[in-house]
Amino acid sequence: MPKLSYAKALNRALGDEMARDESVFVMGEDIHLALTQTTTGLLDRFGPRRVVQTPLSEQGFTNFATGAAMAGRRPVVEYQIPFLLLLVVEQIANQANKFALMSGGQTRVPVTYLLPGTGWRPGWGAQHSDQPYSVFAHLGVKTVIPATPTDAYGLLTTAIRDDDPVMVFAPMPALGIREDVDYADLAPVPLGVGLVRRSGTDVTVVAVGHLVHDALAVAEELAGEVSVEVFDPRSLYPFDWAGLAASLERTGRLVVFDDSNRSCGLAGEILATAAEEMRLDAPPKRVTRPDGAVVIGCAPALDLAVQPSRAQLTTAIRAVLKS
Amino acid sequence: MPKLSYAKALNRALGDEMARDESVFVMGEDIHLALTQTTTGLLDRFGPRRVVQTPLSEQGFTNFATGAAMAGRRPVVEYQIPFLLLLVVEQIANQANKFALMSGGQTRVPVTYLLPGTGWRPGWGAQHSDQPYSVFAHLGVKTVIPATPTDAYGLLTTAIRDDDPVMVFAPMPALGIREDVDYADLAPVPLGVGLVRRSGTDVTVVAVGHLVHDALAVAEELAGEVSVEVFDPRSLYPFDWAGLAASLERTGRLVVFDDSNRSCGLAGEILATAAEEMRLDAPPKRVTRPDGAVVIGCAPALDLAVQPSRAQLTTAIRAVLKS
Amino acid sequence: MNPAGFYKTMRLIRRFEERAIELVRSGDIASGIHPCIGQEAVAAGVCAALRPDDIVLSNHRGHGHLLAKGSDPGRFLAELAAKDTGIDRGRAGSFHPSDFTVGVYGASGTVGHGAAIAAGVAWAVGQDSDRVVVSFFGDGAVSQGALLESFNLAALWRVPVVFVCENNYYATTLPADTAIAGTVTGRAEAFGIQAYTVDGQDPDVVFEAAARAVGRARAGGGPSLLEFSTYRYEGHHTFERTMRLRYRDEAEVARWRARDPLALQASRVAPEVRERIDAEIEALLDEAVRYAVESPQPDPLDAFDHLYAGGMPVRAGVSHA
Amino acid sequence: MNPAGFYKTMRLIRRFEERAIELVRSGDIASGIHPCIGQEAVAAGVCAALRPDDIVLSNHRGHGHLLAKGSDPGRFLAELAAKDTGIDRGRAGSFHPSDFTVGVYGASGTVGHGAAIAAGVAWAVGQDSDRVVVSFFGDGAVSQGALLESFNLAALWRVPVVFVCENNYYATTLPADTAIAGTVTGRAEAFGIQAYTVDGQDPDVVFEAAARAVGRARAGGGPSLLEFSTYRYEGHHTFERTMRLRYRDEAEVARWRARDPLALQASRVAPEVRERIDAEIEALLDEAVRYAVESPQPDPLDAFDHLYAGGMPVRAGVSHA
Ligand SMILES: Cc1ncc(C[n+]2csc(CCOP(=O)(O)OP(=O)(O)O)c2C)c(N)n1
Ligand SMILES: Cc1ncc(C[n+]2csc(CCOP(=O)(O)OP(=O)(O)O)c2C)c(N)n1
Ligand SMILES: [Mg+2]
Ligand SMILES: [Mg+2]
Repeated sequence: MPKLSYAKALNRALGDEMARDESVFVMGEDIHLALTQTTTGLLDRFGPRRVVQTPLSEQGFTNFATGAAMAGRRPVVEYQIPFLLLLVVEQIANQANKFALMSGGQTRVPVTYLLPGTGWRPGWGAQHSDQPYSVFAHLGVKTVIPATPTDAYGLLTTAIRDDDPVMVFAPMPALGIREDVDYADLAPVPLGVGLVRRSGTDVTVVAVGHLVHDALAVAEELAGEVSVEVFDPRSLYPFDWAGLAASLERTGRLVVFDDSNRSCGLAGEILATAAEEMRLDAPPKRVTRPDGAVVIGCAPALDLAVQPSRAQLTTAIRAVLKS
Repeated sequence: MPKLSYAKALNRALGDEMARDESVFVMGEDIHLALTQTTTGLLDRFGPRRVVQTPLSEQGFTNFATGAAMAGRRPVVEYQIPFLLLLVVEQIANQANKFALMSGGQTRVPVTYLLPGTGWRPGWGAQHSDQPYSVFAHLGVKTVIPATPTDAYGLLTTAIRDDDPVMVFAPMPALGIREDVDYADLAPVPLGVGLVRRSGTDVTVVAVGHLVHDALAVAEELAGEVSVEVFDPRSLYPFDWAGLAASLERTGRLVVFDDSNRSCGLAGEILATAAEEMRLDAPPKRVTRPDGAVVIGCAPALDLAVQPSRAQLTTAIRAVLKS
Repeated sequence: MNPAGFYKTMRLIRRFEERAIELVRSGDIASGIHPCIGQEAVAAGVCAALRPDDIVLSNHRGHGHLLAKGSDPGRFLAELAAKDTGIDRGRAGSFHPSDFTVGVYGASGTVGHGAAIAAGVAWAVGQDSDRVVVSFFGDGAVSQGALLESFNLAALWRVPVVFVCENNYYATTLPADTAIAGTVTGRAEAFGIQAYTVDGQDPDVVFEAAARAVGRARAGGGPSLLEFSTYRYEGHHTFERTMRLRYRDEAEVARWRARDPLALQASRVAPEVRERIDAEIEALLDEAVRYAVESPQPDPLDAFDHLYAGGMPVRAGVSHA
Repeated sequence: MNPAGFYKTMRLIRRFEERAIELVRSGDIASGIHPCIGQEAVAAGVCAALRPDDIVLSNHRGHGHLLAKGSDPGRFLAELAAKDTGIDRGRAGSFHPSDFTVGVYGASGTVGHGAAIAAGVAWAVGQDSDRVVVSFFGDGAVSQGALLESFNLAALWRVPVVFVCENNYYATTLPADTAIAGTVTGRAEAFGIQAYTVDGQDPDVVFEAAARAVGRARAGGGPSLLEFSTYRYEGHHTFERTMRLRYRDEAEVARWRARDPLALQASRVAPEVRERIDAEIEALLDEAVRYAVESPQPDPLDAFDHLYAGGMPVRAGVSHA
């Protein structure tokens, strides 16, 4: 079976959808030369009308995509750097995401916002290292974060076909991940359906995005000592609450492993919902970035100190089992 | 004792700080005629160099304030409508809030962002009814939300004197609230210090902003049946975790009453932290807006259906006591 | 368009808003409205230059745009009253109305941002049709960077959009001359967009300018900007009636009232024709008001309709029992 | 400034970056850098027109700005290597350097947004001094709405800021002529800002234009924009060396290499003076590299320093036991 990288999976999904549906097009910065690799080969295949390279006008082209979507297109808007999303929170959450509602159902806004490379980039500074997915999950914008090439393909495909705005976060550390796949098996992955990546009986670890792989590694390491179930939600909003509840029915213990800031982040939401509604035999724990936006992005020593680590996960798993 | 309204308290705090410290100035839209009442009388007292009326350029003037702050001023930036904050998330959270850090402590950015009138305004449409405070608490920007005129005065004063960016949310339904005060008692209120507004022994209700008053009313109504402690955090980031823990030590039961969206909102954070670290004798509950941004802001019947209500709080309190 | 046609459109807009203001007073329209009284010639003249399949992006002061484009006054008034029978099922109200049946694709409340949406619509429809898009905005919008970004995109990609700035000289209470360095047209010209300042009180003049710009866009000549000088006779929003805001002096208001576009157009129509039109409109609006007032409120159980495609369920704000 | 002075500044910038690129290759500078090699005359000429107490807002391609304004090469290189001895204690790296001791107030990574920050600084300092602020940005920035908003504010309020656009004809891989409808200077002129396009490869020409604009601002004449045509000889960022990105043709690069500002300035300085300067700079940079490489990494325990005033504590990312 051929090896498919995560970045290549995004590229393949985009190309397949553009071939399948003429209304799909992609816009963004430096996409003619495919700086992020998402658009590799697409300019040659589909031409500049469907691979639309933009000036540095994120607000303008985000709204532009909203308009194109209301006129029947399915834009995929790429942002090079995660903080660019913070420039367009209003355009996405308060405009694109509300037009269908405000029209009383007369229109829909099927835009996909693609973020190839979120989170820490070593050395790239404090402004380039954020993971703002919790913001969009809070504001009610459909949000997915695939962990594997197969899911990158499947979730991007679903996002493009979905009739609402959908954010696709592709974490930086995941882009290079490779997987053996049969191309024929690549298929849309539904929103709101998580996956048990490893079954276990003692504790459920919910791991988000690239951290799924770290969680699996920790689970393997601890295999003799504790049976860890690893749950990958895949989509953050909507979230697979039923899937999580089923896992907690089995284990009764919860640790969330999430690369967002602690306060009001996704991990907090998961802990809160579990505490409200699910079986919990011990206080749950989370392993996240600290409060505040503190990934400095220059000195690795400083940065690693403020990102969730395998060691912290290991400690948290052990602690949650003791209580 | 004179009656002081919440809106007037903001106005008074701003005027007092401008009189006290020449580096304080205010900028925003329609502030010469004091459309929001925050700046009433200030143009006459301090002139147009310290009451700077701006064009509709929120991003531009937000960055402008950052620059003025780095040059030694203490800008208070007013936004007329809550969604305007979503236009400047990047400028506040990724620029203003990071410059001190990125300078290695060479500079500070003491800007206050003032939102007089957040949340639902009957009839004002889906784009004008948000409560985005959880977004800023997540991104690490200091955030306060006073419930009373005294706290409006005290927290705005503290925000202006603080050496970091601080968001001041003044919820629409709170603006008209009046309180008997002795002006001599008005004083800065520290960040991160909550207040037990009513003591109780059976359940802690954490209520945010204007909902403090609704929570007190419900507590009073239920007085014969259950002893409700009402905790007003006052500042959302930093949060008074010790104060909350102390209250839960007494009651062991928790309901959070919060006007933000449920997913990844402030209430979720409070539930999560309590579940992780505090005494909880029963599963906690929250009463919030639903997931997603759905306050349509046109038909009151629709809007009221998606905002947290006293009736819901009452039900939640009873439910949390039964379990 | 013939004089009676313009008169009819403008009279409809004027009376529609006057009736709406009554409904604000009676509490039937909870939001209040942003009246466009005084600016009717712009909406009437511009929309007369459009085909039915052309598209409009409106803004917060948009009642005239929808009516001139052909929206039904009854369903529109029901929308302002946030009724389930409104054009947008009461989900738009006065602030965000759209009417896709007549090509009005909505009104972003984010001042200036409709222009980029319009550019995107125009880019899309321009690829396989000769439809044209008009984007309406005020003088306040031209200081919003996102609007200027849309000028750049529209010019670069030659999209068939006509930017229409209704310069009524104030953005809420902010005088345009304290907010706009340079000129409105200069901001478009900087991007190579042809731009003209035009009298906005005479629908014939408006129509002529609009027809030229629309024709140019339709022929593939790309975007234009038209700045119409006009004036709103009412406050920024009906709430202003409850406040004492003095930002326009009375002489200025009087000068502009003397240029009332409806009076001008009335003078071009024979009295008996006018009377017939007036009567028709009054009957129409009586019926519209009745429809709006008597229509049912939306059902709270439908609060989540249209939020997500396919009716994706959302969690309530209260924890399950 | 005398020819040797310009030569010295430009040579320092050139060699500083060449040494920095070596440190990128050796892994000492983890971030990579955005080299300004080829653009040195702009930084040198503009900063020569400034007083020490004047202020600069830089951008991602900012090494030249800091060095020309007087930053210490050793502490600056230590900053690029993210060391605790760096100007910003390793919290800025190459992307966001500031040096308040020489009046560089930082570099926003948000392209175009430094201009509005600069306008705010200028507004504040302009009220009680005759200090001037320079805002550096690239051709890519002029399509960012926030930058155009800052033009409006600066013009309206006549703030003492000089906007300096280093037009190197590309924003990463994006050719300026596919991104900019109209012209760079036209975008400033639209706001009533005087704007000039000037050769950016000759420091004398740069200096002259800058001195005029700075003098105007200092005298209360308000903002200007200077667009310097220039070229970067390296890739957008050092990562480009690992990619095969063909967006500039070789003839174009060669044409601009023939106008190397450092070679031009070298030709104006006597060989023996040049040799002395070169040797001085090499010694300085040897020492700077040593300092940067040998300086300690920041201590992870200090990760929260400077995050909040007064060292406000933050919760860790792990739940307490
Ligand atoms: C980006 C933005 N800033 C501020 C507001 C608040 N606001 C709504 S309408 C308005 C005035 C707009 O003036 P103008 O564009 O001239 O239109 P007019 O009301 O005069 O028709 C303002 C400030 C907003 N809705 N959006
Ligand atoms: C608002 C914004 N959009 C995109 C980026 C990503 N980015 C960083 S530098 C750059 C190119 C900037 O080009 P230009 O302004 O011409 O400066 P140059 O690099 O040529 O000096 C881009 C696209 C960013 N940092 N900020
Ligand atoms: Mg106006
Ligand atoms: Mg460039």
